[in-house]
Amino acid sequence: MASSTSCLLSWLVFLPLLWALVGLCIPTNTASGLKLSKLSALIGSLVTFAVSICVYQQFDPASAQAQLAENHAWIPSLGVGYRLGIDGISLWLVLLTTFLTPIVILSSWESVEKKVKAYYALILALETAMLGTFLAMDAFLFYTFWEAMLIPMYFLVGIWGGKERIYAAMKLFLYTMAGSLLMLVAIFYLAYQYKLQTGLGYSMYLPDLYMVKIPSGGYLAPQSLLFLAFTIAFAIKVPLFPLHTWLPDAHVQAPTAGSVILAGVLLKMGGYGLIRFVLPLFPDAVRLYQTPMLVLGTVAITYGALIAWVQTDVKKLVAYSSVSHMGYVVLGIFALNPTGMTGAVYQMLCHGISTSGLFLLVGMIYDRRHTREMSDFGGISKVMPLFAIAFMIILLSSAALPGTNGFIGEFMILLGLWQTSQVLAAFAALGVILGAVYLLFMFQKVMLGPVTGDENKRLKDLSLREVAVLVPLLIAVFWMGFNPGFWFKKMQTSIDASLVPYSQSAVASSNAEKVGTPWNP
Amino acid sequence: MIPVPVPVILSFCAAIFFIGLAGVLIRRNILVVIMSIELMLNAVNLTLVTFSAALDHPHGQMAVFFIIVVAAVESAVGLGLVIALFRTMRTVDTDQIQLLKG
Amino acid sequence: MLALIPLLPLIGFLINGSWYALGQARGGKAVPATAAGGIATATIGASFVCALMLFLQLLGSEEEARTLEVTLFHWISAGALQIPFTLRFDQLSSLFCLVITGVGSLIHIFSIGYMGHDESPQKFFAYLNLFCAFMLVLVLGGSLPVLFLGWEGVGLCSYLLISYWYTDPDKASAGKKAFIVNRIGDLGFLLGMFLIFTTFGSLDFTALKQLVLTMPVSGGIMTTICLLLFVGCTGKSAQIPLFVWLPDAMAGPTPVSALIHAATMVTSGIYLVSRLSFMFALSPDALCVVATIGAATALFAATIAIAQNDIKKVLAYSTVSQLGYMFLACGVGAYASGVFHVITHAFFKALLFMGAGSVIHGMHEEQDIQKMGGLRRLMPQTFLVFAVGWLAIAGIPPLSGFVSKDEILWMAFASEHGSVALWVVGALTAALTAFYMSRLFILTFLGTPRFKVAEPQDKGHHDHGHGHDHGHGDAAHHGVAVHESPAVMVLPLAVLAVLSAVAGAIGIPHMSWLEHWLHPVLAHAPALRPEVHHETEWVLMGVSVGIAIVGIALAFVIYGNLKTAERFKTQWASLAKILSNKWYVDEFYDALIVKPLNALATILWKFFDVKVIDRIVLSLGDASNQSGALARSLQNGSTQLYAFLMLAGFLSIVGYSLYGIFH
Amino acid sequence: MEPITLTPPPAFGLTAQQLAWLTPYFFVLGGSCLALLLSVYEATKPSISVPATIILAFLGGIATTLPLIEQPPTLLFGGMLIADGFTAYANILFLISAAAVTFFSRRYLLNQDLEHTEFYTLIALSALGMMIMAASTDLVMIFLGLELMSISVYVLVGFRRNDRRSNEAGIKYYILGSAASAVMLYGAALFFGATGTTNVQVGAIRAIQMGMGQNALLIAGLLCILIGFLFKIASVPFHMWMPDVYEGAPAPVTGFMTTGLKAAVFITLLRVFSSMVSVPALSPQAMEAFQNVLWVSAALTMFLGNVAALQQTNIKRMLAYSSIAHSGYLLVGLLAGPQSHDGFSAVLFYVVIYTIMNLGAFAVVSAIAQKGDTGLELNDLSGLSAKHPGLAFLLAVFLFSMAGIPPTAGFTAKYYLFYSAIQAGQVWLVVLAVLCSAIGAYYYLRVIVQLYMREAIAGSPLQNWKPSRAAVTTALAAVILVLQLGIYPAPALKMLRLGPAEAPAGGAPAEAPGH
Repeated sequence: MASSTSCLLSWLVFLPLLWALVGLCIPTNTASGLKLSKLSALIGSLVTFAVSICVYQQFDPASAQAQLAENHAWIPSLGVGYRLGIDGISLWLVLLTTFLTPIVILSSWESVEKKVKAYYALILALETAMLGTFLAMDAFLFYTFWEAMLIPMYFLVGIWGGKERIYAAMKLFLYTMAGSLLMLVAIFYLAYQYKLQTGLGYSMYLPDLYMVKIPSGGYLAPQSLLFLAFTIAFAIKVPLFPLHTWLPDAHVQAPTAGSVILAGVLLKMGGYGLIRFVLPLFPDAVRLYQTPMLVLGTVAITYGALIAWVQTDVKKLVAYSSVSHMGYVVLGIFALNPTGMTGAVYQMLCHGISTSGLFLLVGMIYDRRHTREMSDFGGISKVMPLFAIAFMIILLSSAALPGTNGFIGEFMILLGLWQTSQVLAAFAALGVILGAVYLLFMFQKVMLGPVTGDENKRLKDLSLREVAVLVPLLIAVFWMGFNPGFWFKKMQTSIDASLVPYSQSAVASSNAEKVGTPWNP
Repeated sequence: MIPVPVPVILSFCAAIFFIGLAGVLIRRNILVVIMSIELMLNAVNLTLVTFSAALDHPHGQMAVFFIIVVAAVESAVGLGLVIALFRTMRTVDTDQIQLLKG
Repeated sequence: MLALIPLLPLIGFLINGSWYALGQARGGKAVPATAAGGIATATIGASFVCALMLFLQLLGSEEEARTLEVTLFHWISAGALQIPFTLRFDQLSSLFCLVITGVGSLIHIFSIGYMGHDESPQKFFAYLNLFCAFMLVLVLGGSLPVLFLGWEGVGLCSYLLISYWYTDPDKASAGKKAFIVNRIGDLGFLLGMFLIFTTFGSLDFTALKQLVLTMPVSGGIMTTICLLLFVGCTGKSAQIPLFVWLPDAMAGPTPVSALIHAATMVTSGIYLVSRLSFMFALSPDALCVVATIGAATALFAATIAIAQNDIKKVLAYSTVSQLGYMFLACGVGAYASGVFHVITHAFFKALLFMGAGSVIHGMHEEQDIQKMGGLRRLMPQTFLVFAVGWLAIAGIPPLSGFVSKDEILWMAFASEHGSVALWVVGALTAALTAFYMSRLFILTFLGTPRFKVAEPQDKGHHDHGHGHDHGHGDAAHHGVAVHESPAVMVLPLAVLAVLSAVAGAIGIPHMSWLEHWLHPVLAHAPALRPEVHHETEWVLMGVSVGIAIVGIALAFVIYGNLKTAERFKTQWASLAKILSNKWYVDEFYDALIVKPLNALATILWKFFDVKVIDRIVLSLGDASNQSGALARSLQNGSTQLYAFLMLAGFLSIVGYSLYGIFH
Repeated sequence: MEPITLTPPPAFGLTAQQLAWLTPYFFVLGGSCLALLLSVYEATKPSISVPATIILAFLGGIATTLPLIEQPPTLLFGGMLIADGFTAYANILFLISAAAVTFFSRRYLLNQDLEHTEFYTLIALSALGMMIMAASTDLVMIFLGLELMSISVYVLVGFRRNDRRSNEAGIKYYILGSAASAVMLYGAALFFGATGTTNVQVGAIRAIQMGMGQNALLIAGLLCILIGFLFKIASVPFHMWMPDVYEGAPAPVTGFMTTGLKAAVFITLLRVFSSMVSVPALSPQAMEAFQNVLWVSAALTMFLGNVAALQQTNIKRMLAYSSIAHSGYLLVGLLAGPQSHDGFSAVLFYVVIYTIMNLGAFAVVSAIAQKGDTGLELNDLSGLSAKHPGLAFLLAVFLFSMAGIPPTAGFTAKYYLFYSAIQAGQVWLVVLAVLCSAIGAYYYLRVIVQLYMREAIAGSPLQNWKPSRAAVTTALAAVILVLQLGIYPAPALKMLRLGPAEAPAGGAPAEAPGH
């Protein structure tokens, strides 16, 4: 690995945390102090965004290697290193994270009233954990960030959440943790195999682990078991049917900011993990389990969409829509071709934008009405026309209308999947219809029809702050919809690299190798 | 005098040990339970002495001295605890002592 | 300049849209429709001028050079998938462009009058402009994805405009229905696109044409491609089985119905089939399906139209029926005839719709033809132009409708893909068309008013009577102050009336300029069936005129006297009921698809998701808790129980180990 | 091969080096004696002098142990004690634990009207017992150390002598503990009978030489010894005493038990166990049987400890079950140790971390405990973060650490432990262990829910009170260590690394002549 002397990535990762710690020192017993602490958090997140832009500028799209890499010994006796690096896939997820955080902070400006200081500190700490997860090039470091992320998320849901917040927070924590612990066991196994096979000692460095060869063949061969351990952990995060039931609870109960981060970034870690770990580590098992995974993804799409359709709680609807949309990501990844994979990564970004937008919008009316039941609303378009415009655009993005970002992702995923399995692609494409169904039903119930109730009649349209929160997202919707090349060009090399084990020649050579030198346990 | 064979003595020791153990299990009076524990320890002592004699090695006998001392200390402490218990609970019946559970 | 064609309406959309948004941000004061409409009309008008100039340029150039192309930017580029945002202006798209911008401009003008009293005309005109922009992208797109962008975009605008008066839940639902049904079709489109890409590796029309001609592809694949795309067409162009949205779409303002649901958007299916005629031509099976569906839809919709009483509903079913004609044409390989009918239909149907709009406007939002009658005197100008449209669609020579329809009927009969059966269905439809259009015309304009005509001094009333969701009640109480529409509305009608009358000239059989013009871009016209003689054409033409006249005459017989009509209705009561309920197709779909799916979703959610999946997850927790409770119950506080368990552990460990070691 | 005997050092003629090794023992012994003397003068009006003396003695012990870490291993008292790096680390750990408990318990005792100077003396004596036990290679010495430690703790557990629960806990612990000691002692007697020595290492070597791999006497003896240990670490089914005793004992004593006591037993077990397995004293069948016993025991212990803890509402009792669960994890490490590359380093590291985080947690619990150890029901903790954010934060960190969430030391320790178990091929046991720790996370989080996510309940015993500064200081120090070891554990891991050559069995085989 080309180890650079720059520590830009470290700055990027730890800046929010440091900022959070500094922010905790601001006395907040006065109104101005309170405001200062909010402002400080906002500035902190904006500075982080600026740093991530610097990272973007220094990124070289031509190289598939981890860039801006940092490599320091950390726990040498266990082969653990402090290793950061960025490639074309994590670059965009990092930018998504740094992009969404200021928006999230701004969105909670007025809706969060208790323990303000701690709230913003937790959001910033969460940002650190998220960035760390995307940038870690070491399995231990990755896992550390991955699990550590749960702590701020747990508090965000548990303290600032809705009525059932404690149940939701617990479920979120335990569900995710249970899945990831199995992954931990698998990581151990891999690191140990590395040592056995190379005789070099332990290593948690990802490229080292990629070289480990694990016996495959059969649905319960070692490689398949490891695959399952990893995949279940990531599938829970995605969340892939049938491991999704934590999501509606967590989404509904979380405060707006929590839902946005959850949907916008956390779910992406599942997809990211699949690309970063599962694909390069277990090529044989991936091929073996390709069809089951594709089927699950397809089921997730239709299942999530159908259930979203009959929801009465807006937030729950959006939550189930996430299940549906993230099903596409799994399909794109397991289509195992560049088109699908590009689509999957793009879909992650798009979903990050559109679902965040939906949650923000739901949060905005929740702030006004303190209800999320669709039946409590009606004809909101009339009283909140600007809100209606924003809602419509985000909704279209979510429904994957051409010209918005969502279309590009779904189009490429389905096209990629079509090349792998036409039947499944046809089923998956049902999501295109169902997506429109549940979104339009929701839009009609909430926004259209006669204005019901006095409370609805008195609603105020978006404030300037709220417009400022939404406008970046709306711009992103169209920018990503019309100029996906801007995004593709930086991720292409990395995506191609991640699919190397699945190219035809690789299949042939790995078979040949297996025949030549059987792996001895 | 025909020496008693070692296995016989050992079996005897084991018997005493398990009688002590049984006492711990069965008796409801704490004082008797403490006596049963003493019995177990004495069975051990006897075992050690037997082995010591059989192997012609002084270590076992040396250990017995330690054990006697410790057993005495243990009994003393045990009796102290029983007195404290009796003061508050007015009973030494183990069946009555079930506040802590679950 | 080519880019300007869709860009200009887009600019209009942006201006009106931001005007609206900023206006709302500042409290949303009403603005005059003339200002907003003026901007919108100016942009679409300019777009028309651009299209016209380019068309003239095309006319002036060599036949090989009649394609203009501009790539605006690179849209999607990922590996093998390269989709530049290309606009291509050729013979086919030029015609559509002219129709869209031309008829569009007229409808914009009409809307200034029609929407004069709307709360936020900027919004309406912004949507209208946006629609035009998307529609132009649809017909100008140089590749399938770009076309699809327009395709979905017009669907969106259709949704927005149908549910424009969204405070009425029915209208909001109608929009939703349109969007969702269209989406079903789009699914087919999407899959067809995928299959094309995986088969040919390109989605660009020009490249595809080359590839299709050079690459041998199995007929099965080609048929699949064509049928998938045709599914998309059935959605967008309201064919069986996806036609159900179009009649509901009449919930939108009438100019919208004229523009989107008659003249332009609904014909995009025909555009698509014509554009890809080189593919359809290779798949006789697909063509057969297209023709059958087209013919069936034409007849089916016409039967429903007979029994409708809502003036717009009649026109809507008539549109569905006419679209069926166009597909019939395409299905028998006569793409040029299809396109020809698109054009003439755009004129006379827009005319009819706007005429109906004028009537509705004059009648203060009354749409039921049973409550009309005798408008001939009250709205003389509208009556006149409507009559032209009526005769055109009924197929009376020499009006345009006759020319294009007759062409289709002939091809349905004579083409190698055609048959007598198709011709019979087509002819039957023609008769029905003439019948129900005459019925509509008679009930609306002739006879005596079947409503209370308000006193002239009641005139002040109409100023506030144009609100969209009121007016019905007013009419009943005060009577209706029927008035002729203002010039801004009548003028476009007059233009369209002229066009409806003369447009047939471009496609006169055997010397059709249109066919010649379109020849390079469409698949070759089909050969005639060997048994068909050329003289038959004249015979058939006579038959079709006769049919039209019979239809009209029958309508006059029945509806000229309302008592006859009543008697007729009671005689055929059950049929009338079925027809007026549209063959219960909506109910059928609702019972067969929507309800079960909804029930399934509810079961999936309330039972499967909550009681099964989540239950399993939670039961893991419960199991832990139960084990904990068990462990806890063991911990009963008895010292001697503890000791006993220890003994048990002791014995089992020692026993197991010694046994394990020594046996 | 000539029979191996240990070369005894000159009787009572201790070399300077041996004296140096004994200094910490003298410090603790001297400190406790001095404290006893002082308490005679202060029987009516206790002052700070007794705890100060004891703490100074502990600190002196630590200070004199530190330079010994790098010293070569030495045998003491005819090989009955072994002084090596392992001993030094163990002693430091015990002394730190004892010192910390002493430090934060004074305020607790004052609050509870329990200020009796014997408390400190007993802590010191118990610590002395641990130090002896951890250094022993001889079963008799182990027994002595164990009894010294246990008897002191019996008294400490029943220290609230006017409280029925405390009394009950004391007597239960006493009866069961004594019985277990007797079993262990019986095992020692059998071991002696089989090998002719009570020294573990010598016995192991004799076992090899005489080919006693299948000797029933030896195996039965070892099993009895093992069971004695399993009782002390509260492994299923010998765990029943622990929840009751932990609940009944005064909070700092519980803290002391779960840290010092448990660490001492584990370290001793490690020494005994590794000396038996580092040389193949037993036949493969016997080894397998032992492993199976440990496997099942570890699995049951992890599972039962965690699930039973789910049901608890008293934080002390909950931590007791948690302690059982952690014993299960440690057994996994113990089982894996012999086959793992890192040997028992992971177990040792885990013990250290476990001690630190529990010290911190019990410091907080002692600070929270109201008169009669009330206020420790979960509901009483509701909304603690609002009134005492610092205290709540400290407790939360310890709980996260016990649950094994990064970036706390609890995660690192668990990571290392399970990692080494994987190396030993115990994949399924590790899978079980991680699933159990997922279950376990629930009850730790439940406490955090009370601390942060619920409003304070009116009428809770925790109304107006201030946490003691000593406890907070202790907890703060522990938090710093927990985070430091969680984020940068490399130095500690390096320090506590036991290479195959430094197995905790000590250098005995190497010391023995003939090798």
